Amino acid sequence: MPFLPVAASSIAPEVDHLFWYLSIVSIIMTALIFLTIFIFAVKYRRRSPNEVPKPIHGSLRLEIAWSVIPFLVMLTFFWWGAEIFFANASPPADAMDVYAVGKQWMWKVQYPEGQREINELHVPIGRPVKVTLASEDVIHSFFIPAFRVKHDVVPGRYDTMWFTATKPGRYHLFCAEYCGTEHSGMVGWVTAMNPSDYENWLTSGGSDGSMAQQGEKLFQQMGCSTCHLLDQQGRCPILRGVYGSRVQLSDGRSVIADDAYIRESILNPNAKIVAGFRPDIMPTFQGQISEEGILQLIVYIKSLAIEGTPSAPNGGTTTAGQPSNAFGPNAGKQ
Amino acid sequence: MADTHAVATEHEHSPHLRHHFDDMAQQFDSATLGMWVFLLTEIMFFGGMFCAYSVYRSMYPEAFASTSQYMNPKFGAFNTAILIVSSLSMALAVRAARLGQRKALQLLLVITMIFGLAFLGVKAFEYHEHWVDMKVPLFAGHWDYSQAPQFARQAQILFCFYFFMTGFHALHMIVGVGLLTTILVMAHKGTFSPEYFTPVEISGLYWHFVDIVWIFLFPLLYLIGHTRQLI
Amino acid sequence: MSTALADPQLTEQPNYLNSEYGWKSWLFTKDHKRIAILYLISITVMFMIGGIFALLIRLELLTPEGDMVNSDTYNKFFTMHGVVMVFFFLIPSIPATLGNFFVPMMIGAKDLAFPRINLLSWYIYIAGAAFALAAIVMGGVDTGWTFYTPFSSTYSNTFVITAAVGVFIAGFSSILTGLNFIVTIHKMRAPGMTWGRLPLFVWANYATSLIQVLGTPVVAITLALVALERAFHIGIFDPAIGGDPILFQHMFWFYSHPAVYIMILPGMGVISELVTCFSRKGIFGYSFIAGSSLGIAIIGFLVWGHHMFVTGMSMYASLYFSFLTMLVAVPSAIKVFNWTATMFRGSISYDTPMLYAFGFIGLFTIGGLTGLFLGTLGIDVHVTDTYFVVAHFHYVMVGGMVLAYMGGVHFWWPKMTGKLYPEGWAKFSALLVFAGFNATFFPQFIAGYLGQPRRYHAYAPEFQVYNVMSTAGATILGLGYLIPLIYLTWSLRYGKPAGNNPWGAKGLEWETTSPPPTYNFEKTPIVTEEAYAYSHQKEIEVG
Amino acid sequence: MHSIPSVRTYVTIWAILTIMTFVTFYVAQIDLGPWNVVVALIIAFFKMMLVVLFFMNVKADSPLTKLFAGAGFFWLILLVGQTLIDYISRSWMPNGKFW
Repeated sequence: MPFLPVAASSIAPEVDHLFWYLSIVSIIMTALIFLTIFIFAVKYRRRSPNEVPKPIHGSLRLEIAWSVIPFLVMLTFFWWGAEIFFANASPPADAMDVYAVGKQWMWKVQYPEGQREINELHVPIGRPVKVTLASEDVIHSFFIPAFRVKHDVVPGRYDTMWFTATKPGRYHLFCAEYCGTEHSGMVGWVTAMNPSDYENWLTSGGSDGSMAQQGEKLFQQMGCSTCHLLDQQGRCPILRGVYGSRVQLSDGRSVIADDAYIRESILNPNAKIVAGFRPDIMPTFQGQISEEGILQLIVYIKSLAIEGTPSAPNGGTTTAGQPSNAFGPNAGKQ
Repeated sequence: MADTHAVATEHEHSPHLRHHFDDMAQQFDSATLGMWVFLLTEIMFFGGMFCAYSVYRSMYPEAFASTSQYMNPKFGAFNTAILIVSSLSMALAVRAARLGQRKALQLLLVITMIFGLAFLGVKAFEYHEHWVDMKVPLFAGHWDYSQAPQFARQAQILFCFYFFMTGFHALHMIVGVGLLTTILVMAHKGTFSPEYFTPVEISGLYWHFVDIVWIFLFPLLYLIGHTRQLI
Repeated sequence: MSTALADPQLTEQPNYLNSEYGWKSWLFTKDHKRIAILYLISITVMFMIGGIFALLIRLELLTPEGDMVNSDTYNKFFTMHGVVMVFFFLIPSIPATLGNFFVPMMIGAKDLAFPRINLLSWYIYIAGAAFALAAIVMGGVDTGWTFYTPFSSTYSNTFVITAAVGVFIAGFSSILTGLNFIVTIHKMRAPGMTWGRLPLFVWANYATSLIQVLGTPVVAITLALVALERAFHIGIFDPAIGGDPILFQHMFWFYSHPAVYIMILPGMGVISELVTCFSRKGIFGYSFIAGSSLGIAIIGFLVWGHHMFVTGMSMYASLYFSFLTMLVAVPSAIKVFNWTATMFRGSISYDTPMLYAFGFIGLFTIGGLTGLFLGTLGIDVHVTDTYFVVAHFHYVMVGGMVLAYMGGVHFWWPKMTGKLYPEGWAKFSALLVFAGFNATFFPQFIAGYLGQPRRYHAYAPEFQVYNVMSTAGATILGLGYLIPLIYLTWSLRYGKPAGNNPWGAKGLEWETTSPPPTYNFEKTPIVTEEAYAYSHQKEIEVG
Repeated sequence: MHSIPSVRTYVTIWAILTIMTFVTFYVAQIDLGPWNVVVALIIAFFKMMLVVLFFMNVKADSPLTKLFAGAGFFWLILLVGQTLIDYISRSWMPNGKFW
């Protein structure tokens, strides 16, 4: 009979410690209340049907004490909880990338190296893993109990979460936000492996090239390459080196070309027009490309770096230069 | 806990006094307080839409501003002025009821209703313009924003809120005109007196509230982005 | 029920039950007491419907494989359980029945301020319930009671609009009840019934009414927007055209978190009455209990974001809402401590209502404390959307609210019907409810921390042991609810006549006859002392 | 029931309201950047206060009515304000610690 979930990530013990702290305080409080009620109920039970006890109206001192002291205790809950929450908000710069797309009712996972799997996630232990989450349809939630992490996957934007696995093993992956008929079937397994096993796993099994290569293929297939020429000005902006840079827009604003920006530009090209270009040249690709495909394109565009700047040709240790916001800017916002 | 003596006050019983109230003042206070509490719920009802509107406007300021091309602030301002006049005549109607001026009350109620209907007429005309302009995203064939494709999707949201907010407001106006008709009939029958004019008072509160909603809708829907040429 | 109540042999004095006969005298009544009875019958029916769904859910979860019904059916079960229980049982339960009956009596009024609006609110409730039931009969809804977009607005193929309209309509019933209470409490108090002398049940209902009036319209418009989005295929919350699904959650929880306090505050009011009566002592810290009700009503509007910590809401908004969540726990703690202190040196009897009160204080303490787990950012990430949440809110809603409701019904039953119920059976079923409840929901805390997500039709086998416990407990709990239904109905005809004041309780409602006359009091009472002045008498007279 | 304001008071208030309507209309034609909406809302708020205080006669009404009228506005601010807390701060980036 399991009583506590396995603690298999770097933050799991922290969360558990906080949980134990709250549990102990709660148990003490509950015991205190139950015991007091029990003692009073027995000790002051009615002894004659007509008795009238003496009145006690209250005590300001007691009231203040039992308002302020619990509040101070609760502040420690708040403080500790917020600390864990914020400390784990942003992934470390050396986190490896994984991309997961939630779709009624499965998780599609892809790695920059090109592996793709469904309802399975393989990660090495001892290394931070950043998962970029996207949804094809409704809100899902990516939940790995053993790692004590969970994040909703909201359609129309990218969410990210990260963790560092610490123990090899196979752990549950759940969808925690109700998403329709087979919600309870939207489950899978996370396999945490020793780094060497992980390297073996990565290289075993055929793949159609890295994610960037798959993205490049898509770039050709969808006809992107006819206008977005790589090295000379076509009808559309050059994409080499654009990732992570500041883009001047035609209405005077400027934005950082991050994942959300590229995604929006593919799906709603007219939303942000680069200075010097006209709207309505590029058609929308909404409904023609899957979220997975968009992620491949993003990884491809990311790989198109100008020489000399850090890039992530084969994924792995991506340091795209961007401070990644765990709660990425809302699509279309800024 | 209490001695149950009678409250030793005898009132002249007005025919309008309901059995469970002690006196007319209590009945009047209850009715007006009830109306105020009802207006609280109305504020929050519109408030939900104002909230969603604010969020989207903060997200998409440019797209929202681009819609100004299709809103005619002159109509909006004209309608505001009309509503303010109707509010004035409503306030004067309540005053007349209080003073027991029956003829003046009826006249002022009629004026209020005429202005209320004029407002609805202008609104209907504007809706017609939007329909012709293809600016009704609620119906698939009546939405076209090709003039500014970069804002097309987000401008839909504004137009949806435009129709919901002004639509709910117009619905309230229609209910208000209905209320005033009832009051007018009652006034005609001589129901009201300086001792009993509660229905006039609470209808007045309602009418002014509907006016206030419009006072906010006007700048928020009609007066965005007129200083910039976005399209 | 009405025919039994209206039997002329049962009651001799003129009272609200025998003043008129026939179904018309009930369906067109403006008497707050008869409307309360109408509500009592309607919410009991809705409670049974919701309860049947609950039992079906528990049966399905007996085994980890989804083998009893298919997943669509299961999704409809939990949705209908939530919708019916939240909007058609918990929210109207105490205010519309016990509150409707006793708030006017406790303040010495002849009726609520707007009797016709009161009747109207019942009809609106019935209309809303009709829509909700129609949605069930037509084929059900599968969005969860939270109606999250874009699932509800775009992807669900079930009768979302019908159910949303039902909830929308029922909201106005709730608003009208709240409006009526606010005006009544402000304007209809008997001479001498100052704010400082109001019974705490009245304070609690006042605070509840404020939330109903201020919060309900927002959820009404939010659900209306969802229905419009579904009907017209426009994208208010649809990310495909720039809408934000998270905005729906903000607007939904703006009401639905305070709605939790709509459900629990009146229950707290009942407990204040029970603890004083069965300890025969004035309440400890009257102004703190009264003030904490208002405090909860106001701070309750500042914490809704704790439902959204993992949605991708801003980190800083999470921080803000987490902090205020800690703050809202303070008034609840104040109440628990004051009730306990009231019992100190009292004269405590173990009548059935008091057993429910003991149960309430204990279970509400657990429910409240586990709420702090969910308000704490670091822990919430792990336990949100798991059975931990399910257990937590059932501890508050069932362990708290339903226990208080049962306690209140048992407490005031003699006054409402003029009959006593069989005490032995009542005590037995109170213990059954307490035991069954804990067996049902405590294991869910563990399953939740282990990671069992909520709303799962089939689940991982290692969680089974806790689910078996839960289902076993639910059977006991169901029995605990069934027995009172039987003996209370039985008591209508065969129960011993209750005196005017069988508990020796204080309060204006106990000074009139049982059942009370149509306008409650022969003469308007004049109040000369504070609430719960048990010590002003040498001896308590019972009967 | 309170003292009855004169017709003159009502007409004066009406005149101010009408003038403010024109002011808000013309100010909207001047580019004040983000201040346009602020000015528009301030004027609308001012107009609302006039209607509430004079036409709805809250000025002479009981403190209870004032309290309820104020509460409506206050709760509206709670709804809009707390929702906007999220949207305004969503792009802020936390760097490990929250204080």
